[in-house]
Amino acid sequence: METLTQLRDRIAALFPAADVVLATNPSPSAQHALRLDATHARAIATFLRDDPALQLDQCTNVTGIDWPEKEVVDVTRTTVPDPAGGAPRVVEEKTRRIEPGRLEVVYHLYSIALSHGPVVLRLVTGNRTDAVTLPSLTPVWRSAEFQEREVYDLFGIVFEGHPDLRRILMWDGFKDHPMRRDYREPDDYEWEPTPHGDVLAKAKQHYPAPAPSAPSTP
Amino acid sequence: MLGTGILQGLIVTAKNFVGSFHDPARYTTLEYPEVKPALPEAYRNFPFLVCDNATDPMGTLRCVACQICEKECPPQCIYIEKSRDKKPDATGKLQIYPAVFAIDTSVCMSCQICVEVCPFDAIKMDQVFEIATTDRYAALLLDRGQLTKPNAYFHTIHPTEAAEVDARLTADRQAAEEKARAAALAKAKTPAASPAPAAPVAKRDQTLESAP
Amino acid sequence: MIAAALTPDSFLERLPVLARDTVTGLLPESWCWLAGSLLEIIAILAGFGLLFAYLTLAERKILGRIQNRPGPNRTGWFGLLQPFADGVKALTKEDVVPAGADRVLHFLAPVVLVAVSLLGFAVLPFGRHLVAVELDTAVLYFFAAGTATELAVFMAGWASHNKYSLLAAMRALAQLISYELPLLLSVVPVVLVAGTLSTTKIVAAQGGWSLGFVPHWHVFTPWGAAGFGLFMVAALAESNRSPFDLPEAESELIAGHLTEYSGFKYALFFMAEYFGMCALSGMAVTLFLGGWGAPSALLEWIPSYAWFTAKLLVLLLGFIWIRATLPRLRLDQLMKFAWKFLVPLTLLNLANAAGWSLTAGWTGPLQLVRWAVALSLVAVPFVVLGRTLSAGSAPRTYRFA
Amino acid sequence: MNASPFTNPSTGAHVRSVRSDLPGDLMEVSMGPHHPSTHGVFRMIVTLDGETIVRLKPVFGYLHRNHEKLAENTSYLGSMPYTDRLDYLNSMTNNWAYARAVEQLAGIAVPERAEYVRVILAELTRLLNHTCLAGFLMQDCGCSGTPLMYAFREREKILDLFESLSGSRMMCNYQRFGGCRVDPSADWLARARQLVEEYGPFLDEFEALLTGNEILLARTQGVGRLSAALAINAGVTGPMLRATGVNHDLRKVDGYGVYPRFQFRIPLGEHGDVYDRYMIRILEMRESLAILRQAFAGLPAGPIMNPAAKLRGFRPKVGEAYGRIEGPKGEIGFHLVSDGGPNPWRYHVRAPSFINLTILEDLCLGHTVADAVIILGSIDIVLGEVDR
Repeated sequence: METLTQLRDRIAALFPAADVVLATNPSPSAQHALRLDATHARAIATFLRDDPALQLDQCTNVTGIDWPEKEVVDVTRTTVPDPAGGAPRVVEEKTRRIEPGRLEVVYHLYSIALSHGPVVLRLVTGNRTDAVTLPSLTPVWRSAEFQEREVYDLFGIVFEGHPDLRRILMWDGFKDHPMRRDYREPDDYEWEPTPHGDVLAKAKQHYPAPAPSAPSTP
Repeated sequence: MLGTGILQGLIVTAKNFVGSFHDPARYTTLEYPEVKPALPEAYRNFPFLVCDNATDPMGTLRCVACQICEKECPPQCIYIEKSRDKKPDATGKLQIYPAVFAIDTSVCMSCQICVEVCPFDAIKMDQVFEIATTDRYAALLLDRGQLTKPNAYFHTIHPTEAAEVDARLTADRQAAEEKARAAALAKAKTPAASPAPAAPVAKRDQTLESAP
Repeated sequence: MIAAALTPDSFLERLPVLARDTVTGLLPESWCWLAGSLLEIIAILAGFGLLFAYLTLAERKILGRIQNRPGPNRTGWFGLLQPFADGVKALTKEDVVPAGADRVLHFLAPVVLVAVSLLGFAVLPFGRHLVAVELDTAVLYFFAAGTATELAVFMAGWASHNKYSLLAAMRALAQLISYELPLLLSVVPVVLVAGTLSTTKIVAAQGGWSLGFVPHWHVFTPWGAAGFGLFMVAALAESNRSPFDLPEAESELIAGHLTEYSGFKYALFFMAEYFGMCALSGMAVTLFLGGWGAPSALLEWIPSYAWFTAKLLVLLLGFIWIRATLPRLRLDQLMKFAWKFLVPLTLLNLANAAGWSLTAGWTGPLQLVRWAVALSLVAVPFVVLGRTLSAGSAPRTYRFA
Repeated sequence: MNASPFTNPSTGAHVRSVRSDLPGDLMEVSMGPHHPSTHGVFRMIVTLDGETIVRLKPVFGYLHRNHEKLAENTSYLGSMPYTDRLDYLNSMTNNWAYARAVEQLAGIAVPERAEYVRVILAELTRLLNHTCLAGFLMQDCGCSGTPLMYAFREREKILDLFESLSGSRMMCNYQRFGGCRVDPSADWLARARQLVEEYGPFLDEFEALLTGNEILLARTQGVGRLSAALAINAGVTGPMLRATGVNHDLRKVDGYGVYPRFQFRIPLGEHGDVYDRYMIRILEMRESLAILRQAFAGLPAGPIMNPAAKLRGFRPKVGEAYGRIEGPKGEIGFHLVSDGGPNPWRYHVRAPSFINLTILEDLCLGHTVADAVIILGSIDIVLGEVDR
């Protein structure tokens, strides 16, 4: 199989308008990824599936990742020559910027026909609140059907073009998306005398103290 | 075909019917409360705390309340409070001990990770499995007193592991003594009085305050 | 004493009749018939009630042993009190009737089922002198009474107001009606050969031995053996037993028409199933296995009802054994099996029996021809129909990579 | 007027999960979550025309405990016992898949002896799972427990082995990053070897009981056919995929662990029906026995754990990894994203049971209720893994 860089170049040549970025993976697994833009994702996915040199016919794994808003400190070092003629000074300039929150979907593609893989695709939403729509790849790989439903259920990413986008693991009336990092579970625990103080406190708060056994005077 | 497959199946069931009367490989049932299965040595159920001396369990606890197991416990079923004072451990060194050590066995999933991460061989897996109670709240929350069992008991349930642990601990102790002796020799000029180990204070077992 | 016991009509043989006569003898003449009938009814109810109780235990024990486990063994010695414990449990359980159920039909269904399944016992000759009702058209009566069980099963399924029960009711109707036909058709050759519809006369027709040890039972003729097999298969289906237990298919329909029944009503269904099984097995014994007849003249000193019971138990054991082994058929396969396999075979068997009775006079080498023709009339259609029925399904060989 | 029990108290809307207003003769039945053959708390909303299925929607999540969220709040090691509880029949392979993903993420080498032991345990697990499945499938076909009991009798023997090695029958928690927790003793290996020798005769007997049974052939052949193209596209893996004739076994394709050293064959089906799925598993068990014999013969001496692997304070570097192995039910994979912390930033399980269910409706359409039950049985699901 060609390298991911070659693949990226080939896709860029075929889809000039598409924005395909190589996302490197620093871990020893070296499973690098291609980040696609939402508008061309399905066309590129179809190409990956049907291209005779790739034949990525199996989309094994689909999952979401939540990247909440994060403060990043960028350190820029500039060397300032000392006007007095001494050694140049190194000025460290720290800029704080807010990395915007986003949701990401990861697809792991393999080829059964040619026994190679994985090719990892990533799609990123605009933010975590209102721009959470991504194209569904279920029309390309049927295996994404339940997995995209799961990502929708747990992360709240809306897949456009999915044939049956409903909650799958949580019940229909459930409101939140529990796999988001900022999800807080409701404190309606069944009361149990665990030694863990905060659970206990929560439970006490939720279940008021039992009414006194003596009848209260009016 | 034509019923031969069915006949073959009937022969197999007949063979098993007869076999169940004479072949122990076929009839494997144990009549449980009367006949108990022999537990393999590796069998694990719920954790217990090891103490070195059965007569003074609280005074000879190996646990030093380092809280590693509490942190590593996947379902977070261990609850430890450190003591304010110190007591000598098996090597005679003054150590903190757990003032409160509770395991919620209704949460514990018997994974043995607490045993693996414990650097002091203080917590081990028990083999008692008949632990049903009628009170699923308080009775399943085991406190320090209920959890502590002597090293001799550990030897009866996991003999191999216990022997290894004892050997290791003895080696450690000897190494510590060697070191202390070496240190004492180095400081030969000043005859150091050996630190008298404080007498183990018998502590009243602090049971957890159970919520209403 | 021994000599007396060896005669066919010994004291032991007449013991049940004598016991009845002793009791009725105490009463005025005009009450005798009524009291005698009541006694017979009580005897049948008690006998088969006890048989039902211990059959459930035997089934669980045998299934257990076949599956390499002990079966119930905690209640009483070897679990012998288990049926009574079950009875107490069934009686003390809450009787749940679903909100949308037809309460009257829901109540009636098990009652009707048990009542109807008991009717058949009236005409079974349990021994030389033991038949409750001596009917000239006993065989006809037996199957007519048995047919009513379908109605009860459908009532149960319909009245429960449960979709699984409804599916089961539809399955039960289709299955029971389809299997009535082969069941009846497999009996017709016996009636044809014996020339009577009376069960006692059919048993009498099977009396006697060739060479002193080969009894003249119908099962030892080619058409009789085939008829017996066909009858038993149809009986399995009629009594909703595995592999034809589609109406109460546990893995598909939860409990089918029994889904919404609990407590003693549920026990009644069970009782009816076992009564039906016993009645059909008793009929098979009567029609094909020589009824209460002993297999050899030397064994005649054992009372006839003991022989009947022994034969009955062997057949019931067969039911249990089959249940322990076989998977269940699907509804369309069940239908196909009835209409494309059993019905043609029973019809051919009828012709076979007719030919057999026409050639009764053949002797010497002709006897061999008679046997050969009759046997081939059984074997050839079995193979041909069996092959067409199972066309397309065969064990496969697999390739490896 | 009193509120009907079918009315939602907060909204007043009529609560119904199963429709009763279907046109014509159609009937909607909710099979499960309380149904004897749904292998747990699985539910199928089935629309029936008579007994023929015209629509089937699987509903699950009744056993959902957000395993992935738990893992994100636990250390890498702490998730290991949770993986036991995914597919609770196959804890050893779940452990291995997770360990493999972490080993890829952190670049941990595994000693050779540990690799062999892992193969031995994985193949024993495969035997265990396929034996159970055969028993369950026969139970779904309407056998009165007999094949299931035989299957469980043998399964118990494997579980006894697991118990005496790992301390627990089903929740083994045995594999570690960079090896295995305990070194199997010579005595244990001898017992395992004896079990392998006795397993062949058991399989012979099990096959004699049912494989040639006419009723079973009629019930399973031609039922629930799956085409190879759909199987690949729908991500179906494991014996389900191989029953359609696709030669895809990760033990060969990825060649992970020490599998390339063993000689074994991959049985392939042709029709992709229930019978093929059943038989492929039976044949796979025989191949597993061959692997086990070779593994016992080639088991090297040496350490069982990589001494460099850390048990406590394990913090892999930033990055991510997808590790997969061929579990008994199909490809079991773990996708891990590390932000450098002690807990995984993202931990995802690629559950074979879950994804194999995608094509359940396609398999069941046009068949009857009785077939749906055995089709579901032949997919081989464990709800602990489906719902996670």
